[in-house]
Amino acid sequence: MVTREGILWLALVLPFFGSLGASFLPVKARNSAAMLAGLIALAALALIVSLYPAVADGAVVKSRVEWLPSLGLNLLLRLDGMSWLFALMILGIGLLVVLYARYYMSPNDPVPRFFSFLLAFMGSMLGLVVSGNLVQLAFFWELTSLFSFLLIGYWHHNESARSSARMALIVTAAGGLCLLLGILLIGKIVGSYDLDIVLAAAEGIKTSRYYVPALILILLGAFTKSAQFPFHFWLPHAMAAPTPVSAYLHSATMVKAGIFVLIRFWPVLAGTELWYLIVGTVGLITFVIGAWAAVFQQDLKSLLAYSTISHLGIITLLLGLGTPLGLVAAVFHTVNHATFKASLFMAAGIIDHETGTRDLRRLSGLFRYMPYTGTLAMVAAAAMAGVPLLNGFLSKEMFLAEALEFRDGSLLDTLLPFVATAALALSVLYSLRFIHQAFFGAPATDLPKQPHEAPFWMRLPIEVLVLICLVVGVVPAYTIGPVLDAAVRAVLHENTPYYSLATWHGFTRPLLLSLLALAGGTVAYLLLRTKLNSAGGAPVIRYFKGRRMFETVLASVIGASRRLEEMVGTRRLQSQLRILVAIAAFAALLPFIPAGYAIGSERITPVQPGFAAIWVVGALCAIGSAWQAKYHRLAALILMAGAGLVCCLSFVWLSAPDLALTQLLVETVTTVLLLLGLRWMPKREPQQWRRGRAPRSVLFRRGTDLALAIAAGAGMALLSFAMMTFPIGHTISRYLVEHAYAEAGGRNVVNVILVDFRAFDTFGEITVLAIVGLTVYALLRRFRPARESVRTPEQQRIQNAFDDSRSERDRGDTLTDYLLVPRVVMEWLFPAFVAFSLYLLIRGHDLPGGGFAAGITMAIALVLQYMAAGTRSVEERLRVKPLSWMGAGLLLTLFTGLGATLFDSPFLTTWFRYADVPLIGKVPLASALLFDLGVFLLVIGATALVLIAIAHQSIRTPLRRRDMELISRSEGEV
Amino acid sequence: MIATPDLPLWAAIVVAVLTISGAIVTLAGAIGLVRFDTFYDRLHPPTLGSSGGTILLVLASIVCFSVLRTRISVHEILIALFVTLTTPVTFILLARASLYRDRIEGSPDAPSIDGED
Amino acid sequence: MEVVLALGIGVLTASGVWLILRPRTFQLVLGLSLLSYAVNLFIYAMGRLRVDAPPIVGADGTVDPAALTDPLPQALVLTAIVISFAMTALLLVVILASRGLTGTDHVDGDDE
Amino acid sequence: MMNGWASHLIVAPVLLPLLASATMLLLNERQHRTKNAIAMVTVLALLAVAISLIVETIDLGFSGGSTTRVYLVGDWTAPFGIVLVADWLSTLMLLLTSILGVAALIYSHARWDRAGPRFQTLLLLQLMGLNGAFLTGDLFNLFVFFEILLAASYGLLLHGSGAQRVKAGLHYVAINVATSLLFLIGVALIYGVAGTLNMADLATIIPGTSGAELTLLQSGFAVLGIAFLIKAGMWPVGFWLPRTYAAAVPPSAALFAILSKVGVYALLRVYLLLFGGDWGWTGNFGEEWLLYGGIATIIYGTVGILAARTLSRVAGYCVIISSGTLLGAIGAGEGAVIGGVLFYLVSSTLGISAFYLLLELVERRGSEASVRAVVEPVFEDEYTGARSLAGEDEVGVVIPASIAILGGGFVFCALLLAGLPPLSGFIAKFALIQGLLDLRDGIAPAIWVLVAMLIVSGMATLIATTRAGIDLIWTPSERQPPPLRLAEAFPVGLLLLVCLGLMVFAGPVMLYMDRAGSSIQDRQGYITSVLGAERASKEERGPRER
Amino acid sequence: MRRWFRYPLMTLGIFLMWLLLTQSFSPGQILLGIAVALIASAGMSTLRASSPRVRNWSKLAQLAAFVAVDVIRSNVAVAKIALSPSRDRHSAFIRLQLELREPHALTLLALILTATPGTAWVQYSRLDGALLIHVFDLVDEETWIHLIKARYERLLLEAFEP
Amino acid sequence: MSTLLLTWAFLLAQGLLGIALLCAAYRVVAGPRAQDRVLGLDSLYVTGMLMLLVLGMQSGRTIYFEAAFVIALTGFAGTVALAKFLMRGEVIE
Ligand code: NA
Ligand code: NA
Repeated sequence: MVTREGILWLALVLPFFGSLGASFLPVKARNSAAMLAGLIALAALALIVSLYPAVADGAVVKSRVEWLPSLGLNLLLRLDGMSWLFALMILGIGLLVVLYARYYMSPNDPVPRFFSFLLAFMGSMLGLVVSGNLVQLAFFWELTSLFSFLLIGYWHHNESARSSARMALIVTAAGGLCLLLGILLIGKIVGSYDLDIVLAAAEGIKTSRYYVPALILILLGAFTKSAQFPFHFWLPHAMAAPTPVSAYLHSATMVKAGIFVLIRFWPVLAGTELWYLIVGTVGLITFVIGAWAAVFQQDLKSLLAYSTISHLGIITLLLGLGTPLGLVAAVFHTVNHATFKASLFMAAGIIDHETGTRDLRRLSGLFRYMPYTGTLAMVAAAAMAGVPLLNGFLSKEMFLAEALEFRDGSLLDTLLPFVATAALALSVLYSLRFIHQAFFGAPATDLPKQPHEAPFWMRLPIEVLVLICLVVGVVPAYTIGPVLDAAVRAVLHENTPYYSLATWHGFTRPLLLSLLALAGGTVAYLLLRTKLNSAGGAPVIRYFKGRRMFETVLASVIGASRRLEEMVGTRRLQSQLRILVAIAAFAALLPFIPAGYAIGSERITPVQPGFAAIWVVGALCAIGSAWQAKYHRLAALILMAGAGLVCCLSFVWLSAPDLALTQLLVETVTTVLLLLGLRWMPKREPQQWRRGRAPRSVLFRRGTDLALAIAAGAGMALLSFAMMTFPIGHTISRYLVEHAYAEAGGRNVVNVILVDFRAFDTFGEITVLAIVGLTVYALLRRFRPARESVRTPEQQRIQNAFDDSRSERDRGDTLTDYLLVPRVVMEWLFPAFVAFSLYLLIRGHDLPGGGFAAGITMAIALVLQYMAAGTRSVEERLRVKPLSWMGAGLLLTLFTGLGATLFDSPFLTTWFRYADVPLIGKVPLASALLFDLGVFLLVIGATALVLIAIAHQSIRTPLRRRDMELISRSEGEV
Repeated sequence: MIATPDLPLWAAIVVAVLTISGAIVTLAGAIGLVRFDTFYDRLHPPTLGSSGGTILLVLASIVCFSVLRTRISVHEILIALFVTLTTPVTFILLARASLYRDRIEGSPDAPSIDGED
Repeated sequence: MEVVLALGIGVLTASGVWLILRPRTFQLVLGLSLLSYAVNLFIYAMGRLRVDAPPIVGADGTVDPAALTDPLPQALVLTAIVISFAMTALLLVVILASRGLTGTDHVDGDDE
Repeated sequence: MMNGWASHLIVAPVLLPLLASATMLLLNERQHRTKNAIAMVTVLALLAVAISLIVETIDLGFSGGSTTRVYLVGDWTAPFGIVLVADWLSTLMLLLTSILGVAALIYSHARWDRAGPRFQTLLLLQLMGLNGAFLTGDLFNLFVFFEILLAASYGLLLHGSGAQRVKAGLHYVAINVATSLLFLIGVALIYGVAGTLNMADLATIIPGTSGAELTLLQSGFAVLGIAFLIKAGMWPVGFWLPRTYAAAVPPSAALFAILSKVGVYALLRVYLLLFGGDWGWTGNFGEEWLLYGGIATIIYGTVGILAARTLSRVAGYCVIISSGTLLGAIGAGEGAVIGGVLFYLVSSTLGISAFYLLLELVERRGSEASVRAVVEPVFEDEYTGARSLAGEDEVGVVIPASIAILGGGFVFCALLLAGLPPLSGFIAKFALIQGLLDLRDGIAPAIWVLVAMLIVSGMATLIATTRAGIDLIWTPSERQPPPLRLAEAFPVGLLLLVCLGLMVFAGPVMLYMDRAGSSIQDRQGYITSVLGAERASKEERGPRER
Repeated sequence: MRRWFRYPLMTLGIFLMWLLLTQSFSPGQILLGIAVALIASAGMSTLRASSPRVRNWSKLAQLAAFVAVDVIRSNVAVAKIALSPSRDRHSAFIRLQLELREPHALTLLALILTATPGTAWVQYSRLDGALLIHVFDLVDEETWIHLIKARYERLLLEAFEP
Repeated sequence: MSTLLLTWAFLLAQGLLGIALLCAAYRVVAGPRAQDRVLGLDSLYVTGMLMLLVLGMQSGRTIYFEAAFVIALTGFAGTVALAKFLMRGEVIE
């Protein structure tokens, strides 16, 4: 036993499965794709139709699946009379469109994709109308935007299809986001997104302070989708889509989604002054503009598109009136419009298909070639024009009756009947023009194709729709009556007004206006028909070029963004660093603004003369370095080394021997490193300003930078000074000091922290070193020196030239002589370095030192050899394999740390014992030493890798001849 | 504040004299470094610090710690040894480099390459 | 001593900041190096300044935490020294590569 | 405390990649296959570890116990040693990281790992840094892991070399080195006042601070916060981000998607742990700055994305928008939003990652190829052992419908990033906005602006992606579409599939996010778990003098 | 195995250095010192450094004594000049021809000349043994040349070369 | 007495060495040529090392020795590199 809920679910998911299935069909599988789509649509239609009894009596089919309960978002399917009516249109017309498309689309088109999109779109529309949760509604809403985008852009090889699709997507998706926001506001007001709960809270919503924003946001959503002024412009351009798509999207589905939302929210949003004002006015303007523009179109589909806009305006206007009867009329006209507009689009498609053109000026006398199609189009157009005995007439009558109703005497109210009649006359005019221009008159001679009657299966959908127009128009009460009633009741419930669905109500004022419109339209056509053919566009309206405006707006938004981006952003590193420093300084300052700057009570240590002296030196060096860095790089480097030395001395002074040791070693390596780099830097000449001095902008920039630098310096000084004047309160160091020897077996607490308490930091730190080594290695593999740096340095060229010029000398003798003494000394020193580095390694746990200092020391020893003996010479003798050393070091630390896990202790738990060795006595054995050994290996590897990788650039030979030539040419220049 | 070690007076006098004279020698070198006019002249005074100054201070340190810890403390010798080994290397390389640079620029301070001036 | 150290930190920071705001790559490297000196001293200073109290436990293992300077900032500085050394090396190589590929030593890879 | 190997699972996300990379360092460049295998096994193992950790979290969490699992590295108790903490949030981030890792690694096999040496090693080390940063409970250790992940990201960014990359790399390195200095200053100030680095310990000590010391502490946190914000790419300190990410090779960029989130993560963690909650003095410290900064960042991202001329820049500004959204929401929220924030974080990270992988495939059709090109070797010894890119292009499975697949993937990415259905971006944005609107009774003007910017930025994303996507995918091209390899399509599909999963299982996922959100605000629970963690060995350690 | 014992002098030196560094003569440190010294000298042998062959240690001792005296003397002399206000002093380069060729001996000579205040080793050419030194306070060039050749070079020649 | 003597002696020595450092720093800052600066730097290193020796005596601790030793052993590496750079335009060939 299948439940109603189950049927509803099945109907909803079927199109999506069909879509998925179609997307996997082969490109040429035209028939199977169409068959699949048709069957899916038919099945879903049958399922929905089968649910009619459930909704006919005003009941609601609801099914709920928990999805995101914490946010009130559940999948809630809700089928009432209104949704059923829309579902019927969606699936019914969908089925007909599938049938039509099977014959319309060219055999060369990859139609499975087309049908896949179409089914997905159908499913999304269906999901939208059966949503019982507002967020879910917004979800499906955006899906319809998406799939309509794909459908409109289906012929994407065509530029206009692409841009139209994009325009439609942007407009409708933006509207969708507004709708979502509006819905969220509704949710905030009501506390739920459940449609039933929301509908029950009408009063609360209208009196809420969020009513206005919610209303405006929701209307934005509806208006964009339903192509209401001023968002109507996307619709005519969407005609770039294949005609079946137009027939579907612009009759029964896409554009009706906005109408559906207006109807859905009608009970809770309508009835206020604001609603009437906005919705009514917008509807009226759309109605008139659409009709006016439709008259002047030369393209069949454009004419239909503008007429769609116009009719959507009628429906919106009716809803805007806020009366129950207006709603009834709106719903009725929605259905009627769907039927006649779908059939007209299909007819237009047949004309296009058969003649190869849609230009009304070229078309003529087609009736003799395609009488069936002509007849069908005539009936449909008559329905559109509101000719009696057709469905369009009925809803138009209702509309006019509502328009004549007195409401508040406002301008809108007073003008409405006249404007409506005039606009309806226009719709008569364009309907007439459509038929007369295309089917009557002399047979056209210059058509691209010889027209024939369309095949039966292509005409069939139109026949069905036209039949509906006719039947509804003749016997409305027996056909559309109950369905309309169920739909309207689902919205209005007990407020449902009395209305009569009859063809004849007697000679009423609406009928009079109706006839006036018919007559006026006909007369106007007779008078203007030739002039219309030469019209270049709709007068007045033509200047409102929606698309161009859209594109202009978009382009200017983008242009403005580009200018703005340059204004609020920067790509310059200096500016970025300036901002960074300023912001950081400001952030650090912020807490002091309310609190003020205060220092603590701790007694200040008296100054020692030596310390003061070294800091005078330090300051001199630092400032000198800053001063010299641009033009005297070497000087700046030397000065920086001086500042570094002062830091080291300070560390010694301030009871941090480990720091001093490490910093000294690092200092040395850094100096060598930067010197290695200097070789590849360009020569700098002091900048010559035109008038002998820097321009004002430069001076200003320097002034700002100077101020920033001083501010940052002062800030750091003040912060550190304040901190040093506070007594130490709670600190974990106390524990570390107390437990360093007792539990970790080391007397040098700093080293114990590094290899035990916080060994994980050290572990990470050496990983950084390894990564940097790797990165440097990788980057330098692809090193490409600058042109002027490729050749050997000037000094070497001169010295080589000197050697070459003396017969007794060989090239390189100058160098050999130069390095004679250093080379010997460095050979002598090498074992001393080795011993000292082992010393640092072994004693680190108890006294200053450790794996890092030891590793750097070894690396310095290595680099000294490179300096004294040259790269090739060293590498002939030593096996320098930094990558392997690094890997081994990392693995050693890792396995040392992992060793603990064997004893069920966490990673890096250290192990420490004294072992009694005969003769020697107690020997300390600590896993920390092993860990430090790993660090040692890694540091040698990484440091050596970096230094050597740079050094290697000097001895590499360029790969290509071009580079070789470049070098020899520049050698020759000297 | 640093707690100055407590030495017997004789040792204190020896240490004080050695320390101060070491410092004076070093300072003399530094003053020379500032005072003299050409690079080659300035090359010499710093060696006061690396020879005399270092030796005197190392001796002071040896005396100081040997007395303080009542056992011979001579590891400071290593400092003197390595300073003597390493600083000349810099001077030698630097002097030659300076010679090269002066010759390229035709400075009158530098002698010609082969001595046939 | 505190004042001297604070002033020293300040001068190093100011020089470093001035340099990192300059347009040439070498200035940038030097600036960051000077800044890292300043930051290292700053971290040290956060453990308060102590003269002649190295964090080394006596040979007999007796401990008086109050008599020793705070060892933790020193350990942090050691880690920071290593990392900033690594980063200086990396930055230098990037600068060399940039110099080679763009032909200039301007930090933006283009001269004005 | 320690019970068997399972207890070491927490540290595995850090150790596994290191083990693999150290081993790979010992292999030479000809052993490409072995290295591929090691890397692949490692990322899969990481994924497995992350999954088992998150399953454990869920098990513990829904059985009512504390999910905060603490690992005492080196077996030192909490404030004294370094702790790793696995809880709702960190396990989530681990999983996210490992998913990105798998995707990036597979993708790189198609060609990118051969654009320069040692790509996989760097990738694994990047994962190690990320995992460590997510796990650690120690402020300075966080710095160390930040450095690891940064160092690796430098390597990954510069992978393949080339002027564009090196120029961007120069800025990236310089700014991050400066940022690291700020990090150090902040941590140092905090330590100077609080005397501890353990985050849980800090949370217990900070409330007792007052007076001038408090001001110093706040100053430290402000500087630290700026460091995090720079990493997160907040305006006006995030200008480096789009250009940097655009310059990286796709698998690197895909991994970078989570880098900016590390800053957000750190902010969330530190901020909520130390400043969240209801105690007077810090209640609003910096909150509004975060909100305004977030809004400014979204605006900048929106402007940038509209201005962007290339897809990679579009993606870069997506990152900016995503960061701004997160920062703004954190700044606006009092905790109720955090669930949504986390959902958005996960969803946008996956989306951006997929987008970066995809855009290269898409742009390969277009003209922008030069940007991503790899520098040719200059020196003779360039390719000792390494393999060149040339001539290997035709290997791999050629999928005929490549354009359709690209198009589909592209559409999904665009929708994901714009916050439109059907993927998780919609839910994420919905959850965020709903959280923001529900915060207080009224809606403050700044919140209105934030919400409006969320919508506008989504729109701008849509405009930018459709413009580029239509140009690149729909516009007919003379050139034959290059073959799409399985190794390239699969990771994109994987990431999008995860997003789809987030959408379909939004309920349980959001439940997880909410629990994660409330857990990071449960300061007391965190403090109790971390400071109460017991050592493995009860016995006294140390030198036994026998 | 050879490479561990190739430089006995150096090994001994390193061993002494180790003991000085550790300031301990415990059996453990002595063993460790031996091990380190062997490792260090093995490291040196990988450099394939040439080993100096000293023929006559007494000459070296004599040289050391001379140098010690000269260092003290020249320290005083240079310090005086540095501190005295007068600028009455003549510095100059001196060229001389060395017969010494042994690299280690040359290095020793260079170190002695440079470490002693007042003289500096500037340029040396292996090809012809021409040496350029700079003298701080040159009174008589011949005296200097004689001093270097007779006091230092002769002793070094006797110590190193057969 | 001896403590007082030593205190003043060490402070005096510190002061003298401090002036020496300033002199060396003057050379580093003022140049005029690069070789002068290198010379000044070398002098800074040596004088700084001597300062550490004084500091060591002043404190009676031997742990300052290592720092001084490191300067003695490795301090020249930087200046050697600088000197070689001046001569050859390249540190490692
Ligand atoms: Na020759
Ligand atoms: Na000399």
